[in-house]
Amino acid sequence: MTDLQEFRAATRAWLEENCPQEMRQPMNEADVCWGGRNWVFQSDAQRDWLNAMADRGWTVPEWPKAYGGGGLNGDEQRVLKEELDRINARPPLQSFGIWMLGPALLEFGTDEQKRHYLPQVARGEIRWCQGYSEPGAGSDLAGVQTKGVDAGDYFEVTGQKIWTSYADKADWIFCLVRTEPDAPKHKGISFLLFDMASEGVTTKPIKLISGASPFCETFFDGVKVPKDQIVSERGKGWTVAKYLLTHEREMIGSSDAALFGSEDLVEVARDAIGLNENNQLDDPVLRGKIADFLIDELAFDAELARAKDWMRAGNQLGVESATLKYTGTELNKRRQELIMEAGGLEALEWDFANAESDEKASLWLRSKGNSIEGGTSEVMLSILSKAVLELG
Amino acid sequence: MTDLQEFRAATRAWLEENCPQEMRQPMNEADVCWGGRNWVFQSDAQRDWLNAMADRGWTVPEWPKAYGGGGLNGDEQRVLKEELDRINARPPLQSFGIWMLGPALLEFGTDEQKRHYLPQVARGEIRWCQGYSEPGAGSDLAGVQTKGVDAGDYFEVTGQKIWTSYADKADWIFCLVRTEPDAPKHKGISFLLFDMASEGVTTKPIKLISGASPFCETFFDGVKVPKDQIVSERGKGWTVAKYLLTHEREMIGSSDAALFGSEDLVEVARDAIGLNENNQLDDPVLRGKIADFLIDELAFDAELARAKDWMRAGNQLGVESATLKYTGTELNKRRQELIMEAGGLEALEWDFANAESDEKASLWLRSKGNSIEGGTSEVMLSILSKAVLELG
Amino acid sequence: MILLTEEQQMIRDMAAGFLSDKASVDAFRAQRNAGQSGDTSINNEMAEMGWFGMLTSEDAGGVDMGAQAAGLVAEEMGRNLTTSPFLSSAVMSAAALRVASETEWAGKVASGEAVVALAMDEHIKHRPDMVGTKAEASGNGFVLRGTKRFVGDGGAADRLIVTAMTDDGLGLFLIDPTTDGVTVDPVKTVDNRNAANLTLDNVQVDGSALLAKGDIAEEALGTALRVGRSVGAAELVGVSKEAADRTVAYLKERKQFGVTLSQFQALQHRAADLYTQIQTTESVIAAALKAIDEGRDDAECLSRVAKAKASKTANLAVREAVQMHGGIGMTDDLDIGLFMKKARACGEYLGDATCHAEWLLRERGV
Amino acid sequence: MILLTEEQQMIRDMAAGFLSDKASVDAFRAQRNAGQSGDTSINNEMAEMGWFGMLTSEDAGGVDMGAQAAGLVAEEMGRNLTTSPFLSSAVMSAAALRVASETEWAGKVASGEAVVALAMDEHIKHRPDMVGTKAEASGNGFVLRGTKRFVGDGGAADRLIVTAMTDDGLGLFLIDPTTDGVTVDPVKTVDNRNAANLTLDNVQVDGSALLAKGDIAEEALGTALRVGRSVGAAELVGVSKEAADRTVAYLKERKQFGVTLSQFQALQHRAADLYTQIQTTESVIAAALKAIDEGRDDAECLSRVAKAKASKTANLAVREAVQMHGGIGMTDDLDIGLFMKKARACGEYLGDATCHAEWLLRERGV
Repeated sequence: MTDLQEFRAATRAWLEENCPQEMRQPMNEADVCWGGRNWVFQSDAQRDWLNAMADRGWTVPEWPKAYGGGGLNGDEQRVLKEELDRINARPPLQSFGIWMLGPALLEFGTDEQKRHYLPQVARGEIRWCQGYSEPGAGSDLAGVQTKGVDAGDYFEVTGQKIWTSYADKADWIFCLVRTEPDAPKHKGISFLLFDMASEGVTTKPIKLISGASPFCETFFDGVKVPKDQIVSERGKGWTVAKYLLTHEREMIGSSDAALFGSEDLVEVARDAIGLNENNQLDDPVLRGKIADFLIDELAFDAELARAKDWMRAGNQLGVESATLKYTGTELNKRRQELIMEAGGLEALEWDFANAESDEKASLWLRSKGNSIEGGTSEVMLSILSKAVLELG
Repeated sequence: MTDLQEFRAATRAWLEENCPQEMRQPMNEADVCWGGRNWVFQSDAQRDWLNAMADRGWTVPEWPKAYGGGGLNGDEQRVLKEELDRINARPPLQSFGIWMLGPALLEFGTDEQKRHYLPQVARGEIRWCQGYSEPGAGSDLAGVQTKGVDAGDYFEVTGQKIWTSYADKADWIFCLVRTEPDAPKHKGISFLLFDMASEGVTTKPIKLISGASPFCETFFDGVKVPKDQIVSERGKGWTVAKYLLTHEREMIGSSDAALFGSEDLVEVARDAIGLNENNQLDDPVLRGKIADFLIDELAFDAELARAKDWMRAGNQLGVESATLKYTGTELNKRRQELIMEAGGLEALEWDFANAESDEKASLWLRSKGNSIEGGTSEVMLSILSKAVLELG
Repeated sequence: MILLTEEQQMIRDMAAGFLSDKASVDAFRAQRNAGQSGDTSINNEMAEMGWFGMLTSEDAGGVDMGAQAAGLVAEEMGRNLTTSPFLSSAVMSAAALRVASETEWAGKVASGEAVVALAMDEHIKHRPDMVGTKAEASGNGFVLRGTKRFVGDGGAADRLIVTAMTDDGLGLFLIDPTTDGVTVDPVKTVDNRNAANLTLDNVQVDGSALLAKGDIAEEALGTALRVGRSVGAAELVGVSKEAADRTVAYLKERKQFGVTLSQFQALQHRAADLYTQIQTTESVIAAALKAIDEGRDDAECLSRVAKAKASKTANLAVREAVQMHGGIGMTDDLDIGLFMKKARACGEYLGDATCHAEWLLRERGV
Repeated sequence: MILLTEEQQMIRDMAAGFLSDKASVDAFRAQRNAGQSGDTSINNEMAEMGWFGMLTSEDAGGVDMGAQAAGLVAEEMGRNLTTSPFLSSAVMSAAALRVASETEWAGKVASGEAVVALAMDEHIKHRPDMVGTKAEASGNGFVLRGTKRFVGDGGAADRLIVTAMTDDGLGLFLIDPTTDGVTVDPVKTVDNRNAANLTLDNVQVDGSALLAKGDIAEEALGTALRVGRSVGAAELVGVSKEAADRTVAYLKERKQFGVTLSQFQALQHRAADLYTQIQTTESVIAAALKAIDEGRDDAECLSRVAKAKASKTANLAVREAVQMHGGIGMTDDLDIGLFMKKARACGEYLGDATCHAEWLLRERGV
């Protein structure tokens, strides 16, 4: 038996013993474990599963053991993933700490920072949010206005962020702040970490057209941030931010992320519209539109799989992540439009004040944000046109 | 009986007597009478019909009688049109002289020029072509490089034009020439008229991807053009040209021009693909695409009709002509793509060297030029975005 | 490029002025936030201006101004997201009542005294020709059984016109919603319209409830739908125009990377393309409304093309509007999302592009 | 983002080098201008490189390198508009012969000695399952009657594999085109390929002409089509990539209004969108070819999605290419129009997007 085969056998046995049956079922958005200081576990099983996985470092299997990770190599990561998939195990923890802050700290943090912050992320003890966008800046992320005034040992941070995902639920924030007001636009930004419970921080959820409020406005009024909570150097925050943006798109691109939608259009249409005497959808023209969509959707499935193979082989997606982001989100918008079409008059029954996130109309409206958040489709096309096609 | 009713009765009687039966049938491209010095009438009927109509000034019913026109007012023009349509009368004459040079001379010409040139146009004695585009200039029509050197009584014209429609068949040309080399780009151009039989003029047909050669390259090598053959003033040619460009789009927009295509997609598809047992096109997905096209096509038919009503009421289309040009040509490209799709493998049988202009593949390939010639779709969108939406 | 008579211009101006004052997008939002659907308090004012009698003969108390006039009002309603029983009651029901030679309720509709809703949808998609509701002769009247879906202004209606199959073919019944066995179940909708689902559980009605049957019923329903589609299309193009106008204004004002969005050619071209779509849509709606007023045969086809095209264009308009507004377009605080919801609901109601495209194909025998 | 093995990289480089040298777009144009369809003079060289035996077992004289390798060659053929019996003979017919355990002609195909064409289309659209050609048992053989359309390389074929219905279901027959009653009617096509229509007028053949019947015939035809679609899709994506590359290069070089076209954001975004479509297309083609080589069940579905997507993308690519080239793109002098013609023909051959979308829907039971 090779090492890998042994690893697989051991993993399988351990999972059999430690993954609660309740955690082996499909989950929807409401079942996600985000962790954090104020997290209320939805069940004992959810808590036990997180603790068991965190103890092995398997909430972040690819991170070094020293920082709370599993220290697994590429093959082992793949095997773990396969074994988890085999029993339909739910992810024990999801967080912006794992997806974003972690990779940034691993790349740019001091050893001290890594030892301090990463294990808390890995165990789900601290929930993080991301303070990038600002009102009026839109796609121009480097147009940071939030200022951090040098006050000796600390910066005094004043300003406003927008589109901060779950800021109202997060414990800490990683945040772009202009600390060098006289430097050129891209060179005056620092990447700061601070506690959302600090004095001077307030958040206000933003109501979306779908009725949900996943984002906040976040206000800073003289928030004191000690200088050792800077990642990389003063004025180098844009480098960290750019690294994270690519990483964010890679993450979006290589996961079956919610952005790409998962509802089965064919099932929805069959249920809503029914079949005619020839066993065809009883709306021939809509049927044709669905067929055309299916071609594009199945082709994109192959592209997502290719991206995963590519990354599994140790490559970076780089700018190709823009292709995935653009294609996947535009497809999901089309899917949701078609689902609404198939849902007809019934799908129009919806109560904004009491909208459920899995209703057709909610999913349709929420999908419109896919091609805006995380970089608009227009920004993706501009990136590709410049970086790949070298136009401009 | 009102004057108009009297006019209608007289017109109807006159047409009954003077419009040959052969000239009361649908025509295709090959049946067009273009006139000109070298014109060979396809039939006695074609010649008689032209002469009869020209004698009454009805080849150009809206022009003043003094210049060979019919001098009809708006109501009379409409009645004449209705009576011609009623008997399916073919246009007695089509020409760039009628569509383009005439309107330009009426607006900008001297009385002498009008008296000299317009009657020849009205009678189909001189066939005109248009010398605007130059190699390398593309959509930038004001980038005229052809130069007219002042040589006392005349200009010596040297340069090259491209996309000159039927230059190889035309007798005279109206031509943009840079006569003031030191003036700013738009102020150095003159609008010259000259004989294509002049020494130094050569033409070379351009073979298109469809196999047809409706356009030429046209070369001028020291062509002598007397100074009284200038329309408007020296350096004011761009004003004339702009007037004509709007007029050209209006003409395109308000006629059932070839650019918009006339093949009945539904008929073509029925013939090619056939019906299934439910009397539906036997390719459900293609059927849906055709349906979607029909909506847009029938809506555009209404728009064309509206434009005609608008002009008949004495209004100018102005910048709205760009809407018609853009919408109509893009629709025709879609129509021809669908016709090729319906035609399947059979439509692929086509011989470039011996292509007939009414074959499916020829029409399909030719349609690709619709959204390029007379101003590209991109130029139309830019015009609308600037002139109507005031973006930019 | 729209040729309006002086009278038409006046109607449009009056509608624009009144609605932006009394039934604006702000009013719509306030109603939604208060959990209300539609505002009937201004019905009397609308009626006074003659809006509710535009499709009703003067003999029956209407002003008989025709579909083109109604289209002008509807377009302004679309621009303002006005929720009113105008389309369901004063356009569609009034048109049906006129064909059926009913004058009492037609008069009440015209005067603003009553709302009459047309209940013709039973399926998930708009298929008014598939009527599962049955009306069985019983005594000197009928017993009705069936369900209806998404009845426009069903929640506020004083009477319902219900389609049901009788032994002699299609029947139209005028039913008091308080009759035993009638359940009106108001539903919240994505565009906060005053819709209701309807259950008819052995509803006993008098013979006089039968408005029309057979050919006349078909004609009444057909007329109501034809006018409804065309006027509904005008409402939709109003939604499209307002969404496009707001977006173009936003492009001129919003800066990114140091310049206004209006400098970006990719956005310019998309905005211009949308403009051309709206132009075409306006054209076919005008043609449909005119054909109706002139009683021409091609009104049926034109009204379907108009509704289909208006649905397509509105869909494009609101998608472009939200995307070009970017993040702020996703927030409920901005109005643009309300236009998206309205466009979706109006696009579906009375048949989407797919529905009418199918009709066109069948008509052409393919 | 394509993961190629070293061997695959070598095949691609070799194909690119050889074809741009010996079978380039210039060569294609020269053949067309000379009234010829395809160039068989380089078949031997292609065979020597193993290209014609990629789908044939080593026992039968092939090199058995699989569909992925064939896809690499086909993509370069697409880039160069190479007209060759590769797809029809060495991919599709070879795949069918292999399932039918025929080795003699398989070997001749692999060695470049013979061209074997697959005659399976009878209808205007690609419907290989609708076989009207009949093979009636007669003596120790069969009599065939029917017509076939658009037989790829039919004009140059030494043998034809013909689908015909026997009393025992589908049959595949290997027929000498010089047999009495066989008429091969070469046709000029929009992409100047070597196609022919075929008439079988009471063609008497030996029993040995029957390559396969019933399930095996179905499997042989199914395999040929599956591989043909996937490799054909690779050819199409080659067409798309070359058209896109030439267009992007043109945008960088061509000036309008004083700047290069590449400065215009509207064109940048369209070019980038096309790029993403090509990326997605490449992905699904790679997946289909891999599934075939691994003998997986999803190869059927993937090969259809690959062909459909490749047809759609190529259509977009050449439309954008011609439009962005402007006037010069409309001239026969420029090559870009040749790509448009190729994309049309290859998009239709072996089924367009519509054809395979229909299959997908039926497979999903809707």
